[in-house]
Amino acid sequence: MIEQKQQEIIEEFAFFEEWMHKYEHIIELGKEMKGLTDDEKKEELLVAGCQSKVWLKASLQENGTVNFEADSDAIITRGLVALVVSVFDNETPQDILNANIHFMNDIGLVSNLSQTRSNGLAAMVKQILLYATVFQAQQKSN
Amino acid sequence: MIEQKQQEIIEEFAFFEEWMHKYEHIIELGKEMKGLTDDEKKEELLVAGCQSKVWLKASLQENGTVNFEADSDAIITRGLVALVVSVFDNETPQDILNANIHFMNDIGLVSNLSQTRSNGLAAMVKQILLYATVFQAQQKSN
Amino acid sequence: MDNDTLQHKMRELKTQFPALNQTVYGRPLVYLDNAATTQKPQRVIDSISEYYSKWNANIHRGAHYLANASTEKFEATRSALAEMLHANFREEIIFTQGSTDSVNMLSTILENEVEEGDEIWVTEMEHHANFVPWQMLALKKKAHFRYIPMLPSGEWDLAYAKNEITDRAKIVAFNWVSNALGTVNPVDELISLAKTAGAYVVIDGAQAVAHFDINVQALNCDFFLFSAHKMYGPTGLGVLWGRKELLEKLPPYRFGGEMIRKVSVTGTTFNDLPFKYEAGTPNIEAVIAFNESISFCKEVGRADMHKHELHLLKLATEELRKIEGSTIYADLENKVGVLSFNVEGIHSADIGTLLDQQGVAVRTGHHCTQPLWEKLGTTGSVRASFACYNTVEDVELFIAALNKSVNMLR
Amino acid sequence: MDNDTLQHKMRELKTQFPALNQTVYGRPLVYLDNAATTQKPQRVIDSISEYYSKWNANIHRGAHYLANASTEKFEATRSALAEMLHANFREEIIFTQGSTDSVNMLSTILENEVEEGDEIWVTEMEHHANFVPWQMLALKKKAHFRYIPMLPSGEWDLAYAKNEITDRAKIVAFNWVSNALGTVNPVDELISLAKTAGAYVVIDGAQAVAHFDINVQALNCDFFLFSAHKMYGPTGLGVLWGRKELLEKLPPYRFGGEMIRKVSVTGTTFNDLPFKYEAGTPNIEAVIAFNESISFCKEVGRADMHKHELHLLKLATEELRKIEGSTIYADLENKVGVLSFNVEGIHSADIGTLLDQQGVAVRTGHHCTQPLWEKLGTTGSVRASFACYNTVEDVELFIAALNKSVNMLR
Ligand SMILES: Cc1ncc(COP(=O)(O)O)c(C=O)c1O
Ligand SMILES: Cc1ncc(COP(=O)(O)O)c(C=O)c1O
Repeated sequence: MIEQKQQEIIEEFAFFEEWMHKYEHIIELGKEMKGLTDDEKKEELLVAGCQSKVWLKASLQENGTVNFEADSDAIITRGLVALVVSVFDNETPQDILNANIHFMNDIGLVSNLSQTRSNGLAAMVKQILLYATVFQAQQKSN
Repeated sequence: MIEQKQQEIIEEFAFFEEWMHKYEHIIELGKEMKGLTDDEKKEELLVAGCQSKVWLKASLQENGTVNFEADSDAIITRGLVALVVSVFDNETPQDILNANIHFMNDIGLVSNLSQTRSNGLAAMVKQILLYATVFQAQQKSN
Repeated sequence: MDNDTLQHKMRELKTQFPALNQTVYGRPLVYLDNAATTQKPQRVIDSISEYYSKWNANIHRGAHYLANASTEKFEATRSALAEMLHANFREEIIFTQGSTDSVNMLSTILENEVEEGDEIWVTEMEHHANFVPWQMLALKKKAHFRYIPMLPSGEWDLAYAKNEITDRAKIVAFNWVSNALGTVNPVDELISLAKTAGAYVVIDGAQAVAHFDINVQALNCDFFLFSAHKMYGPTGLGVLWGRKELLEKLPPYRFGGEMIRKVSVTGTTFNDLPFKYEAGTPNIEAVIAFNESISFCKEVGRADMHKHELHLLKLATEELRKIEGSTIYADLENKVGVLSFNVEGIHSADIGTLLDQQGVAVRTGHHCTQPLWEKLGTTGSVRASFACYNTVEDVELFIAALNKSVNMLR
Repeated sequence: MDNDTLQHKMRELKTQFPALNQTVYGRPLVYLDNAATTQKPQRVIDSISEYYSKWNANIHRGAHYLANASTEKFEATRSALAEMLHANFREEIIFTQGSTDSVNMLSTILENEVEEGDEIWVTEMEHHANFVPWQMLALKKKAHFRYIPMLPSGEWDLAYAKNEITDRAKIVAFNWVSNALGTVNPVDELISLAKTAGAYVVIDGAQAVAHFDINVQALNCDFFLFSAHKMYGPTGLGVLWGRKELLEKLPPYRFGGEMIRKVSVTGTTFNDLPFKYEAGTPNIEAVIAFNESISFCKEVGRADMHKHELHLLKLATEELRKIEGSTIYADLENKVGVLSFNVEGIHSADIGTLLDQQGVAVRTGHHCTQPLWEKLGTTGSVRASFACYNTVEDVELFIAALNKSVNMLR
């Protein structure tokens, strides 16, 4: 499922020939995302990131999948966060941990996931994997 | 006089075409130099130098000129020290301070007087000038 | 020199910088991140290649041809720096790793000069490198860490400084030019206040050395420091100038080879200046190549550089004012070529990302001056900073790209 | 690989090092000062030029193309080093200015681990860089500064160590390979002694990294450090590896940009590893170019390098033994390619000077290990040190020049 969602994003972006349209789309995604309320944007949900802030909330659902909600104070990061969340949302911890995340590279946004910390995305994916690890342990101990 | 002595050294060395003969001559000078007795080689006469040790003794003579005696534990340095001493010995503090010391460059031993501190020669010349300054002040106050 | 002649002169410079003659994402690179680090002229790059191809050897300790040659080249840079800074003694020039390393060295060797209850002063606009080391020193010595507030205009509150800096002040450390805003600070007045109080004066010249001629004697400061990489030089090299009589009396910082006179199992004695503060193998390559940066600045002339950069700043500022909702921080006369701004309702990082896609490199965020942004009620800005090699076309491309970005983000 | 094949393989290397293909005083350069610093292969030099021509930007903090590109290249070297050292975590790799800086960082951040009366151990053969910082720490903390004596053979007195290293030992710091003698020390045994005593184990690998594959996990040490310039890399760069859990709990060293999470006038919080220990703009150029040195060593293979160097050492040693009055220090089997010697009645500096005139670069003097020479009853030696690119002809030229020098000096 995660792979399929990635493929859909890649196809969606293949449609854009110009950087401008790609970013316009990301900005659109950012605007559309529900995000978090100001109350929900708690310090402890902050994912360490250098430039723009990213908040990430996760909860294990009844059906054994994880629900992610997130937000950012920068609109482009918000759009990227929306993409990442859409890929991981409603998947099981196991599937999340097994996933090979490549869509960022494939849509030409590689630097956003690099070590450069120019935004919080790499840290966000790391945080998602951490949540998945914790939830998986939780499931096993139940 | 200092200039004349330098010219003599330069002419002497112009005679040698090969580095080997030049160094053989320096080694010879080193062997010939009277130097200091072991008792005279006091810690406080040591000129700071990285590799070989250089001792330098100076005294103001009745006739107003300075007498220098020196030594080194390395024979090539000893030869170079002998050259330097021969240039400054028996000159007045004033003449020493006014001197333009260029013979080391001219005989192709420039690196020996550089900042590199690979031997104590640069420091030795500095020390000679220091002595001259002190002696000059002494003369004036008399 | 009239403006046309100056523009003509500066236009030739760009060709000397290979990094500027390239495209990113298929667009000509417009490099406006010069306050972070400057590009390097070909002569600096060539000097590094030459060093490793011809002269490389460990310095000072050697007795062979290469060691002597590299030592002489190394020491030639020290002499060039002494001349550049108008230092009285060449051994007052200490090579460090960078500005950050220089400040940390100072805050360590000055430790015993500070007693409980003393005051250590900085300003509210300092780069973290000239803020945190002093804050930590104060913490360690139970001294008071104090700061000169910044006015909303981006200027120091000198009136406050006049009232508050007394003989309890032991150290006063401040930047000449703000990296976040580009303001040129009234250092003379603060130096005189600090000196009257009997404090040590430390000047962070990181953002000044590429734009102004420096005379440490005339400044009457005690320590002056900067990084080579912000003055068209290599990375990994800093300079710390200090008054000889102070450097002689203060304790050593790092221990190791070269800074030692005599080591034995029972005790160790230290070497003279400058070696006392230069333990271990230094960044030989960078020191030697930096001499080319020094010559470059001297030949072009910092006064012309500064004038040209201000011309670009003026053009950019005028255009920026036309953008609705734009705020320019420290929109003052007395600046270097730094334009620090925000556009209402838009995050600086978003502007940075879209400018980047258009080939324009700026910096966004807090620029390592968080207290400054706290004072200004925000968390950061977009910073476009100009160097001598930037051109009027660079400004035009920047402004066009900025307008496009702002439109996309609204 | 038999010796002929090996010689053939190594012979090709010399052409990769431009500095070796030159003459000094009209004679071919024979560079035997490799323990002081190695020459750099063309790929390292090219990498520096490429960096400044294409990628130069300040790292980590940037949000533009060049800043991202240089950050990725910078971090790629960290990953390559983690692999090279077999570190568990890439963030255990800290970039410093050199070995000296690494040891000073350690002796500072370990300060609070040492209490009055504790023991800090080194060996009698340490380089001053791994001796004086610990001596000074002991002095500062009123701890006992102790050392494992060196036997006249150039080996550690391990029996002494076994008896004397008890749970009072807090830190045991030692070199893997002696820079003055070339001896390869039995680090495994000392590590196990130190670990049993519950001490922190610090390994100075400055002279080891160019000759041996390193596995910090297998070594079971706590800290491992070295300089890039002794491993065919650029100057001004050092590496400090430390166990993650230790580096996480120990305090920061230098304060400034990048190592900070949040700065305010009331307090400051620090960043995660590795940034916590990397304040300020690092030596970006050197870090990026060093990746080429790492590849170079990997491709050639350290085992082959070492074997080849030992072959040269053997040839040189045999010839040296024939010189009347010669003393070879640490004439042992387990060495790297370092030949440290004196000739009776002749000062080492004199030999160095005359070798130099014949194009042969060696080092003379105490090699920053004064306590070692005190033990051996002299003040220094002539040191010829071989690297992978040296050849049998280099040895022949060296020996011929040495014989000539000795004859002139007698
Ligand atoms: C064993 C050893 N340790 C430490 C050092 C110091 O290295 P650096 O001068 O690169 O800081 C050296 C180099 O001379 C060395 O050989
Ligand atoms: C004013 C100021 N001080 C200090 C620094 C720190 O310099 P570096 O990172 O080279 O150590 C900088 C550079 O960012 C600066 O702009």
